[in-house]
Amino acid sequence: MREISYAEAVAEALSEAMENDPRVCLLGSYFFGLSPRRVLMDELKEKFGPSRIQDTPISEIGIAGIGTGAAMAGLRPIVDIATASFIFQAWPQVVNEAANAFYMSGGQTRVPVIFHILHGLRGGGAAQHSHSPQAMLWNAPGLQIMLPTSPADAKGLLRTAIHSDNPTVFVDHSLLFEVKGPVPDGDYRVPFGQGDVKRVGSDVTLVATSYMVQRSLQVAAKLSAEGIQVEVVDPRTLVPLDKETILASVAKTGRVVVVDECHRSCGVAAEISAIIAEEGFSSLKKPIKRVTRADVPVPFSRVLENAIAPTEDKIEAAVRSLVS
Amino acid sequence: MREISYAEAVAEALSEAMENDPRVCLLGSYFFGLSPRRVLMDELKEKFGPSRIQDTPISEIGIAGIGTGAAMAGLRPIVDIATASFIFQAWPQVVNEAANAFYMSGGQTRVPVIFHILHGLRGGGAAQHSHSPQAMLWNAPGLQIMLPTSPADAKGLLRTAIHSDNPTVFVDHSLLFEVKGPVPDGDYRVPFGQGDVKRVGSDVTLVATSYMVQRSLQVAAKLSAEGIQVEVVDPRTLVPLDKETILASVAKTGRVVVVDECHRSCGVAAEISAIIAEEGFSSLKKPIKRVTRADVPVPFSRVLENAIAPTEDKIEAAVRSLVS
Amino acid sequence: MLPNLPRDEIKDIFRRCLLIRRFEESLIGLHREGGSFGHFHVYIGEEVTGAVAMRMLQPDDKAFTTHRNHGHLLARGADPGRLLAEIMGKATGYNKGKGGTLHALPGELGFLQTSAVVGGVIPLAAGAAYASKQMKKDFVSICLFGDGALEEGAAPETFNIAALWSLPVIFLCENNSLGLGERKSSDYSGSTNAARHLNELVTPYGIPSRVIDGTDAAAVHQAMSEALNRARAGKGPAFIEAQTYRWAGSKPLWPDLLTGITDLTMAWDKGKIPQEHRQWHEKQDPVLRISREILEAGHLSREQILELDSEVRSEIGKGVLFAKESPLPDPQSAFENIFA
Amino acid sequence: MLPNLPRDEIKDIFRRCLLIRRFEESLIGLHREGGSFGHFHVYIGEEVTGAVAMRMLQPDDKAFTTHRNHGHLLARGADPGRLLAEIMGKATGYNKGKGGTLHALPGELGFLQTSAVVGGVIPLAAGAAYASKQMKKDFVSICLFGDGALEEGAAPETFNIAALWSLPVIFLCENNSLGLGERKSSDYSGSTNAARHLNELVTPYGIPSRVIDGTDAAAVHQAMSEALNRARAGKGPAFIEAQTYRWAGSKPLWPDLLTGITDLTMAWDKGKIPQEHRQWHEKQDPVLRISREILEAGHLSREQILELDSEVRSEIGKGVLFAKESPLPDPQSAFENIFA
Ligand SMILES: Cc1ncc(C[n+]2csc(CCOP(=O)(O)OP(=O)(O)O)c2C)c(N)n1
Ligand SMILES: Cc1ncc(C[n+]2csc(CCOP(=O)(O)OP(=O)(O)O)c2C)c(N)n1
Ligand SMILES: [Mg+2]
Ligand SMILES: [Mg+2]
Repeated sequence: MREISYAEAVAEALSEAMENDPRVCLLGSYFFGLSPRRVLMDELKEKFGPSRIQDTPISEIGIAGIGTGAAMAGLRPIVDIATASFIFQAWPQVVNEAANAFYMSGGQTRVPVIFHILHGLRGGGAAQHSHSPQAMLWNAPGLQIMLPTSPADAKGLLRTAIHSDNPTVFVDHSLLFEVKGPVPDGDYRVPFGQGDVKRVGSDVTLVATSYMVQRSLQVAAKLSAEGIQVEVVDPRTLVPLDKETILASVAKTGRVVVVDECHRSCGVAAEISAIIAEEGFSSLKKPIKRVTRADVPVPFSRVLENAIAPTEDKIEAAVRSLVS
Repeated sequence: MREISYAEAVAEALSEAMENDPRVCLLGSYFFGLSPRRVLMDELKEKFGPSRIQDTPISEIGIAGIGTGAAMAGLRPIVDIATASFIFQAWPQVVNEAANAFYMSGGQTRVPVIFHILHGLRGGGAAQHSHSPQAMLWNAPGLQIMLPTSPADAKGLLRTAIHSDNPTVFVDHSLLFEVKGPVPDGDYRVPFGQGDVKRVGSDVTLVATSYMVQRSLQVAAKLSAEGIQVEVVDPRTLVPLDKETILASVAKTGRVVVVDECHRSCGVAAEISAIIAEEGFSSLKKPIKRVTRADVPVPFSRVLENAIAPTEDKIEAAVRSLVS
Repeated sequence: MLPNLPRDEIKDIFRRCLLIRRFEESLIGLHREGGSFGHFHVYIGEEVTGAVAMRMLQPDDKAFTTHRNHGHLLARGADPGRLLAEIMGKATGYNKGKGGTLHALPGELGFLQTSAVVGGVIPLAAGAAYASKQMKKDFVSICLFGDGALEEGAAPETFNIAALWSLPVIFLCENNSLGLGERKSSDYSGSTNAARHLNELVTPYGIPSRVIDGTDAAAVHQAMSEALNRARAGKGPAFIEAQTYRWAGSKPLWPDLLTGITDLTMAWDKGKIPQEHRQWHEKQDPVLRISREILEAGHLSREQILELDSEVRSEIGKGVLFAKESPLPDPQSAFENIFA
Repeated sequence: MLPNLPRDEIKDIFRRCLLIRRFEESLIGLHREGGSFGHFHVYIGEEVTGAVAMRMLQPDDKAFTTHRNHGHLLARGADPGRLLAEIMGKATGYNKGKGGTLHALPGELGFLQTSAVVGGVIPLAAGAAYASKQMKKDFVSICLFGDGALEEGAAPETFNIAALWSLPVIFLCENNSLGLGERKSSDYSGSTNAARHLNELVTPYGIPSRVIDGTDAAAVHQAMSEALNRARAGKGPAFIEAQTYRWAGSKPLWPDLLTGITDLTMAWDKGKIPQEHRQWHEKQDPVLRISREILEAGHLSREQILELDSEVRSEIGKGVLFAKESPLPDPQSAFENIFA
């Protein structure tokens, strides 16, 4: 199979979708942030022109609402919010209009819109540019949430999202752009609600999302050399969530660490932990550990950012604490 | 001690604070929503006039920001958002300006502002007027969160909030307004971060917040007749959280149900459950149960609203499932 | 004034006005009887705006409305029974009881969202217009909202974009704050805007605007014609401010039939107008106004007016019966329709 | 033109301009050398606006600024060393390394928030003005923001309220989009506004406005005087749009010293001006412009200008040294200052 980067896989999915369906279009074009990969967006713009890839004013609530309303009327827009922190500006449209429309209309209004956000600690983003709002979004029913971690997942999940009639948040992370991996040819899709065991192991389960999957794989590789076999479970989508894959892994290992980049309280790790504490309790041999961003606004200086981040060191320590 | 209603206790706290400190003022005046208790606000307006109780345009982000900026400059404003769902309009100011200011300034800018919101299922509020955003707010470090459940707590916590130099969200519930109880005289305060055991019991711990404390007390009274002794723990503030009181109760009972009105995923109950699964694991005899609002946008019709709500029936069933 | 339209069309407009008025009156009555259907808002006092404007839309035009939607839905042809059933939370309602008054949505009539968030529909409506443009369709999008929505930042953000992208959207702002001062106490809110003329808020963006008397059918027709022509010709958005007086029965809590069940004979028999609310009955009530105009123009006689009214009343009566007899939804249906 | 001020004050303005320019040049240099301090924005091209405006404030006036804050902070007296230390994430920085370039805040100088959220400071600044009014104080509040912030809904919401409540706030919008078209590709954004004249966005609210050349010291001084007088007299808000050309070195990624280290002799020796960026050096660069004006007015000689410059450079040099030698914060300090 071809090996390409995550960023290329995303760009391919966008390009193919726009070729195949004139209703697919982009509102906002900082998909690859200010990373070197933004040349991929320049290429797409070259190819599709401004009528399909529309630059916008700095008006997140306006643009998110326009994308949502356009979806209601039959378009299939992808709204690029870029830095995840600014989806807060669009919050009323995302969580109170897009998320509710299908339900509160009694199943009449479909909202095939995608909101794309770049979340997480990116080094120097400081307090106002580093949010991971996926936990808050998960608390707003009616939104699908995808967080791919490999090139193949990114392309396959994005395809599923584009064909879905529901609003989807594409929770992306710029530190994944350069991750390389095999990507199948053809119109494959990765279904929502199907987790993926990214590494098999028997001693401890690491449930991780987004960029934390990469960190967890590093830790697993390191500990494997010492004979600690870590299983890395990547849910890939939060809504819908594949509880079965998570619980099956916990049933096998009896030990679990949940790793996630949201702030700790009411973060993604809290939900996964609570599910296990309720539905997987009988297989647990040890307390459920969480490794998350601390409940601290993100400081600017790298040494400080590191101190509050879910780093490999902290993941490793958590795993060790369960097997010692 | 005097017995007064929750709404009266809140009104007293506001009135006394405005009398004692000219810097205390209100932006927005739907504190008691459209409930009959809104006459209390009319009385306050009579007493203090429009210079202290300022009506506002329908501009939540503007008003929340003005309250925040005023606090930075030395005022002690109470911003009344009224229906909690509309704090989403103010989200960028609340979670990205007010919450971060003290930290990101390295401890320079203090933000003694209070945001008041009326959360929860109120019967017929439907999808867009029924939010309980306290979980999302808990995921935004830098905000204090208080959720009183009795007249004495309401007055005492509000006093603490007014004297605090930190931004505080007063998570209020209109179904509490008529709750009556004793309220001490004088300038007592209820400290933040000190939970309260609202009923002592030995068999099962119910950790509940806001209006769910009232429901839990009903269930506890009922089950007590059958010999099931339920302990009801009310954290009273989420930030800071009194983990000790929760964990001590769990250590005693070994069985716990967390009850909360947020949507389930990444809700307040998820966090409390995750804390217990990590720090109270060794005392657990049974899985940790959650009774929450389901992950469904709130439907209008009462029969439907009831189906997704954390009702007394569901709380009772959860408790029973742990003792059978 | 009446628009220059054939008698049948005038009659149709009038019929829609009556339908709305009688619907709202019945609703208030039902609530009095003890119906529990949450906080609701009525369209009394604004009937002419909705009745004239909505019937000018083509079937595939898209519409977005707010908490004060009953009149818009009925004017575009919503079934009073199904609407009432929705307001009463019944399974037969347009939204299967999931929306209620705040979100009632007859999707088959081209309504895409009824949002109770002030300002919520403004970007959405521009979005539907964007879809029309992108998909090279002919439909236009109409956004119905109150004066209060202009206090929300979502409004100007959208005006800017709609203007930049020349979107085929009509912003129909129903300013029902006439006769009110600034918002008082815990009263129902009136416009709290530093702008003396609300329409000037769109002027800097180059969006053309009209300020009209929302009880003047000819003015509504004229302003809508211009806006629709403009939108269909690809010339971009337009803004209409339709001014109406705030009906005395709009209370912060529940609407109250302070002006009584409308007595159409007041249109020709001034002696019937009581001293209380005289202004309303003589000048502000759009239903009485259009009745007088129709009489004067000779389109309908007094008897014909009363006959039409009794037809409408019996239609509403049937709707009330339908709604009352409709079943509540199955509680399990609460878990359906979360995702498509 | 120069404002009609004593020589000392003109010299002081000039000094602040130079301080800002040399600071930003050094910063770009440090970044080139491999300093890792996150994405930053420089104030090159806008020095005159900040230098003139900020020194007109009283000590207890409150100020709010954005991602493009360095010039504002330095103009009001920030210590270059501590500012640079903050940008480098050092413990000695104004925010103890917690803010960085995006949030650098010398609180002791009356800055209350440096927000990197576009539009974020607009309500905050109005809030400080509200506090002044409520507490019957004399201080005014100044809100510094870019043209892009006018695309955010928080701006008009605030304009409305500031006007309604007559708040003593000055909205100083630095429009640095001159010479740019609409936002291009993944380029750094320029104003994307349907309003031809940005100041007209505040007109409907009754807020007076001035559009000025932000490189014209006299114009800045005049507009600020008016606005300050108005605010202090309790007459409410004012809006100033200070227009400047976008400096060529403003890149989407990192600023790039495309126009070179500023050579002040170009102010009097046209021959030194290279062909590339000729427009900049001849017309747009506010530092060269004010140098020429000062020379012409006879306030300083060429030599005095160069001497002042070298004083400034050595001050910046000391700051650089201070910042470089400062320690990184203790990692544990990340857990301090969450709450007061
Ligand atoms: C964002 C938001 N803030 C506040 C409210 C509460 N609210 C409901 S209706 C209303 C007044 C709306 O006035 P207007 O838009 O003029 O509509 P009208 O009711 O006058 O037709 C308010 C403030 C809301 N629904 N949404
Ligand atoms: C709410 C929000 N949306 C988007 C961004 C990303 N962003 C950072 S600076 C900028 C451009 C700001 O332009 P302007 O306000 O004119 O300031 P300038 O940089 O030109 O001085 C953008 C879009 C942001 N910081 N905040
Ligand atoms: Mg109105
Ligand atoms: Mg700019």
